[in-house]
Amino acid sequence: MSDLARYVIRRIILAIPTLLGVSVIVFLMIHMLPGDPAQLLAPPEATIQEVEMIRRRLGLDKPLWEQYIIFMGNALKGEFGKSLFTGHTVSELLWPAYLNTLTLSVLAMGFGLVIGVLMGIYAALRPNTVRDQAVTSLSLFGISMPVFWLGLILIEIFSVWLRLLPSGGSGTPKHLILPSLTLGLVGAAYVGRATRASMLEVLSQEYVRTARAYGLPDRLVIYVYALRNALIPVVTVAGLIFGYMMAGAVLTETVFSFPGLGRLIVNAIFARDYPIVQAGILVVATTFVAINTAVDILYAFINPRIRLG
Amino acid sequence: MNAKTLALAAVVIIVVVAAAVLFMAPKPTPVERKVLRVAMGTDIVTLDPHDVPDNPSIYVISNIYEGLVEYDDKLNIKPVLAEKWEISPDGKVYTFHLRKGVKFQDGTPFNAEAVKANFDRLFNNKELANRNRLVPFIDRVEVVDEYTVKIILKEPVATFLNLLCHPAGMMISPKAIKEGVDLKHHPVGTGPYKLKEWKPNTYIELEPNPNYWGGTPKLAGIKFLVVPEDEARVQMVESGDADVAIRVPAIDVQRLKQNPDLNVNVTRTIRIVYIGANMRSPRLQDKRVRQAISLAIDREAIVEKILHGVGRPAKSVLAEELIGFYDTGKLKYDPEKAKQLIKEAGAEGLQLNLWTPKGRYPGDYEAAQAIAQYLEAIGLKIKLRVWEWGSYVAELLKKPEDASPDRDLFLIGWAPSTGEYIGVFRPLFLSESIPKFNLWFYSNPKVDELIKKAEHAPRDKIVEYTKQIQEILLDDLPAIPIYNPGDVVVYKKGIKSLYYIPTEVILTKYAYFGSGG
Amino acid sequence: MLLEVNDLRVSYHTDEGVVRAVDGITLSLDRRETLAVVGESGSGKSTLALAVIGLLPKTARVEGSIRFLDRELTTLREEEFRRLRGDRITIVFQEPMTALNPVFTIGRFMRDIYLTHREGSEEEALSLAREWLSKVKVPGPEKVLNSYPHELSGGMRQRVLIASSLMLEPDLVIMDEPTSALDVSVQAQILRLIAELKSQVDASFIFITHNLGVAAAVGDRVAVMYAGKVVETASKREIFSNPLHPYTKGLLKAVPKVSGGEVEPIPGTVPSLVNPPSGCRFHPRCPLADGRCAEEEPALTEVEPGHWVACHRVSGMGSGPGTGGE
Amino acid sequence: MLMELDPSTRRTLRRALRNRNIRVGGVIVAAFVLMGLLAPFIAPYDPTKGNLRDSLLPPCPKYPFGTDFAGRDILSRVIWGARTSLIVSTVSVFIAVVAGILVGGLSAYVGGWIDEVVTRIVDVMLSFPDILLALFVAAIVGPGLENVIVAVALYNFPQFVRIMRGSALQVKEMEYVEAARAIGESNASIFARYLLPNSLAPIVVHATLRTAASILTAAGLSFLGLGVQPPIPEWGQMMSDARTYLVTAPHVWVFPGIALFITVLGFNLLGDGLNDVLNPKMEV
Repeated sequence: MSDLARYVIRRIILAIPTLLGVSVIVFLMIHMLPGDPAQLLAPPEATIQEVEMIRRRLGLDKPLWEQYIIFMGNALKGEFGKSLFTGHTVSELLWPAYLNTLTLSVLAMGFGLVIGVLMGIYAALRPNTVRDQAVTSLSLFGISMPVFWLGLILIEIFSVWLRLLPSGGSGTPKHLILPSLTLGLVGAAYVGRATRASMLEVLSQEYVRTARAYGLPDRLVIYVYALRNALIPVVTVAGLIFGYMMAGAVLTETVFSFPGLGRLIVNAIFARDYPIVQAGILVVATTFVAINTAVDILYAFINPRIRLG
Repeated sequence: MNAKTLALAAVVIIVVVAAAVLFMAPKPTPVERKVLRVAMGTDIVTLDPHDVPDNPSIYVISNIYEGLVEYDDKLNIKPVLAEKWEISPDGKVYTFHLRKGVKFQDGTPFNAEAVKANFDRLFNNKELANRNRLVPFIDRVEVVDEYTVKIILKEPVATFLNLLCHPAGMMISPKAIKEGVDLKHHPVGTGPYKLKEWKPNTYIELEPNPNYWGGTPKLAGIKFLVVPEDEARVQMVESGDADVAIRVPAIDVQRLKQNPDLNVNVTRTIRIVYIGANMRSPRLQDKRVRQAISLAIDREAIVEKILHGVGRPAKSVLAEELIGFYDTGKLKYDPEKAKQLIKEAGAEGLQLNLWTPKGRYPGDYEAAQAIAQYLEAIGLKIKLRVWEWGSYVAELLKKPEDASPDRDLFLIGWAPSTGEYIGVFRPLFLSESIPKFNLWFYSNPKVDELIKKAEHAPRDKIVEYTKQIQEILLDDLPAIPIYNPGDVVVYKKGIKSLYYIPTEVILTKYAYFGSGG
Repeated sequence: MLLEVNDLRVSYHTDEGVVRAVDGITLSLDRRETLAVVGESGSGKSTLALAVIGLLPKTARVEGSIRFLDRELTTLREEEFRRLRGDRITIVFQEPMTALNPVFTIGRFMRDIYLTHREGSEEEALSLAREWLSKVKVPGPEKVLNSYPHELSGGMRQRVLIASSLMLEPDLVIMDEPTSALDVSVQAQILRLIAELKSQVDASFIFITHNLGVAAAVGDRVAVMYAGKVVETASKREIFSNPLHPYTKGLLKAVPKVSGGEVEPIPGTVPSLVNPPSGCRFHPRCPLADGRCAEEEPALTEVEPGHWVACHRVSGMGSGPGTGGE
Repeated sequence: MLMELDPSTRRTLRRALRNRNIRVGGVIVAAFVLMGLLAPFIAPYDPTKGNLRDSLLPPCPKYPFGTDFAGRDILSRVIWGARTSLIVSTVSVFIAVVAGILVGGLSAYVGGWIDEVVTRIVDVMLSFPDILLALFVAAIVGPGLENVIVAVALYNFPQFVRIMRGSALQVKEMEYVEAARAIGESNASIFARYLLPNSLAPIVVHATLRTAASILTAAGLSFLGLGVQPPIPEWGQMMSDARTYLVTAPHVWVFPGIALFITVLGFNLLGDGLNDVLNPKMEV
């Protein structure tokens, strides 16, 4: 297991330069946004001197590298300053929204994984039959479906016609159903495709034939021997999708007016609320990198060959 | 079965029956003190009444803070912290007799010194967004005795009491001011409710102020829920997840009216949505072009089709409810005349930019697109641009020399939160207000003079001046009034004394659940 | 007879047409006998192996009969067939590098085989596995049980697979080119191992190879296949001393000799199985072919006791025309 | 025409024409392209001019898809929307492909620290989930057609760098490339004659699939208000506008959604099919 431990540590260290790069890009890009935040913040009758004062207070007068170091130093402590407009600390706004998006994504991912993997196996066991084509078409529909349109359709069905579920908002578990269903269906489509492809690939492998040749029962061959291998690429896809969900939730969150991170970022972009945009993007990108790292580590657990590599 | 068992059984039965009877017996039902849940569209910005830039903050603040005087739902002035007042014959000195026995929520007594401390805060603190509402008019504030205070104006202002109804006139605990409490997050007023919790972007919850001078508040609390999606707010009231929904889409009015459990209140506002015309744009120099634009727009159709009847076509730069309103009859729909004016001005095929925010005012973005169609119909070429509100404001507030050369026409709304005409004329049309809210860079000495006269005119002479001002403005048309949006509030039947003030403020502090609900 | 294959035909429908991978094969195998099946790739020998162990793709069409332990395998229910596989019939494939599941340890694999076919505990499974790993001369069986396939060399993996095939003492072991994917030095070791094991176990073997030399090393009898058909079958000695079919002779010339003589490859390529040549399928490559060979298909005839050949030019005589023998 | 092609190309073409995904996807994509190109001729009305008095009409003979809030014909806007999507997706993918080929190819070919730096930057760019990157760029450069193209191109770019770099690295080591270099063929010529053609198949497949994703992303940006500006007809924006009329006028969002869905489906089918035909072994 020391192989594994070494691998885990190396993989985590490898993520650090990427994260630094991400933080630099986030930091720099924010300074390319149009509109001067100091000017925006000042009351209409403020004089130039007063605007300058505000600029100083926000540290916008310091050289860029110094601002970056301050920014990173604070970010590592989990401090992202204050929202320019409401005066709340960014953490106060960020973490609840992050938690919401995380809850949404985890639910959607769980849903997507279960449905997707089952669909993928179902199709792969009888390739090129009607049921395979049905699953393949369904998943192609899923990945071609604009997620916001799907959301609108689900609202039309479940909120407008059936009056079963709220069309938006948050607070109760009921509010999570439609958004996570929307995201999850798209996720299921990707997972289903990946599972099918990978399962087909694995089922054609020698070792599956070997397992059959030794008379191992189908249950064991398919759900243990093949699936464990087939899940390796699925884990990558799932990791990517999870990252996509964290960020892509912005569309779903907009449709369902769900107070998640994506919406927080978009609203902050509209309002030119620098600290929130910075922190939000940084957090999403960090999560994305973290998920990818976690996926690689998970890999090592599923696939012993990786540990050496 | 022996006697002992029998006795035991009897006891058990009696106890059970008695308990059941006790449970089922009708209990006297006290008037229910519930929490009023209000679904609103955006989170509040601040709880500091002197610094508030937005209406949602005022919804909340008006439960916590009170002013000397206050508007009722018809824009009449009524006494609150001042019991009565006298105005000197020259109109410059206002003497207020304060209500006795009022305490701030931190226990500080409310008195004349407290009033002075609040005005001092406005005078001394230049960063406060709302100081301009009052400070330019006031010369000084004098404490006469513990419960009497004098406000001396620089010049008479006919609508000074209206100005005091603005949140800028609300009273903050002098102790909190002195101690430098973070008033943005920790309000200390005299109102019936006080802050319990503000969870950003989620809710603001208020609890009753047990020491309120007007008696114990009738609600167990007020919870303002932040629900940005229009449809979601409606749905929450329909499903019982909220009691009140603010800014309900007009398109839902017909449907909601059929719901027997709901009250649908279509209210009037004092907001006018204008198409601003940059007076310094080379393309808009000719007055006839601006007049043609005004004549090209079918305001009735916009109100009917885009506002779905919730609102009225604008008749002037002022809303009809405001003191000083005068209908010049100039805002008509006459596309033929418009075409003719364009021809006369030699402006056929003139390319103009039209800017609009989206979602800031009811129907803004939709109306801008409709207006673009109307203008193209009289032979202009329109390039539409939708802005995010933050950069829109930043761009519009730029000095004329820094302003984008593309600024021609832009949609902007204005509601004087003071609820009177000065709040329109002074910021929007006075030459001095360039480069602030005079977004059209309009400068007319005659208008400047008339505005100042109107400000200081005795109350019965006001319209004389405002009529002239409106005649000129509707001829020059730096800002082309389009519509006066209404507002829709939906609430559960049984809620009483929920007021809507035309300054676009929902007043919840008097509300209670009646027997019906 | 342990195994009797009678007029077996296996075909597939593909976009290009019907592929007749095995086209009428008849052979039989006694207990403790080893049959070496020789042929170039594409001759249908692997299809034959898969047909016997019942692992043909679902798209394959099977005609004829395969009798094993008095059961007809071609119509056997899949579940019953599965119970035979790994227990009574086992197979060792060509590619040891990919034949083992990369995510499970050797111990897990061998344990699963045991527990599938026998009532018993995990300990019993592992101890049997350990025992067999020693028998196939795997150094450190305990460590190997806990290893993943990628931690073992190709030769080691093939030993593991051989151990797995023999562990439950099957009646029939099919070896489908078990050495051709290995290094030459390892090949020899494995061949030696197989020869050794043959004497230790009570099983029959079908040994499939493209190399007549290898066939000679292990087989009691040899069957030569060409384009889906058996063209010659005889005892090992007979094949080498008296090869009759021109193809068999060609194969013999193609065997690299230890003495280092000239290796002569057979000219031409294996024909398409969709559109096989008319008459004798070997005639386009046959140095002796005449007009009849292109028209009439020769039947497999017993020219000597136990020596069968399908060639017009051999025509029932004791020795073929122009044969020099070896 | 077929006769003039070399046999392997002809075989690939024949396989492609037999592939059902390619046939269905191809028809959809062709219809979409034609709709975009011919919009001025087939749209019954001007998509940007409506009669306010006719606003929010449900589908009727005069307006088969109904009208929107400004009284504009939704059918005409859906047809013109194809043109907007066509421009945004093809231009942005084209930019990304060209830039990706140049940067990825050169990076692999030159190698050394330049390759190292390029790889790092691409890694970092790929650590932004794509919609976030597009959103971010759109927020910086502001909304508008050109800016959406830039945003979408930028998020596609690193992917093509990676593909091109990968296949260029493979080809670079091949004998015939070494041979070409040995006989003094110029770098540019090696690049054009060997590296490019060998990387073409995965790039074509990926470009088709990215076109589908780009159409979706561009529509998503417009849905958020960061995309194409009105009154230019755009499907995502039409749906965003329709949210107010979710209950009362579903036709406003249903039709652009169908158009968007079918178009994306078409590109995905085509991409899948091309993948089957051109890279039989590539995992997607």
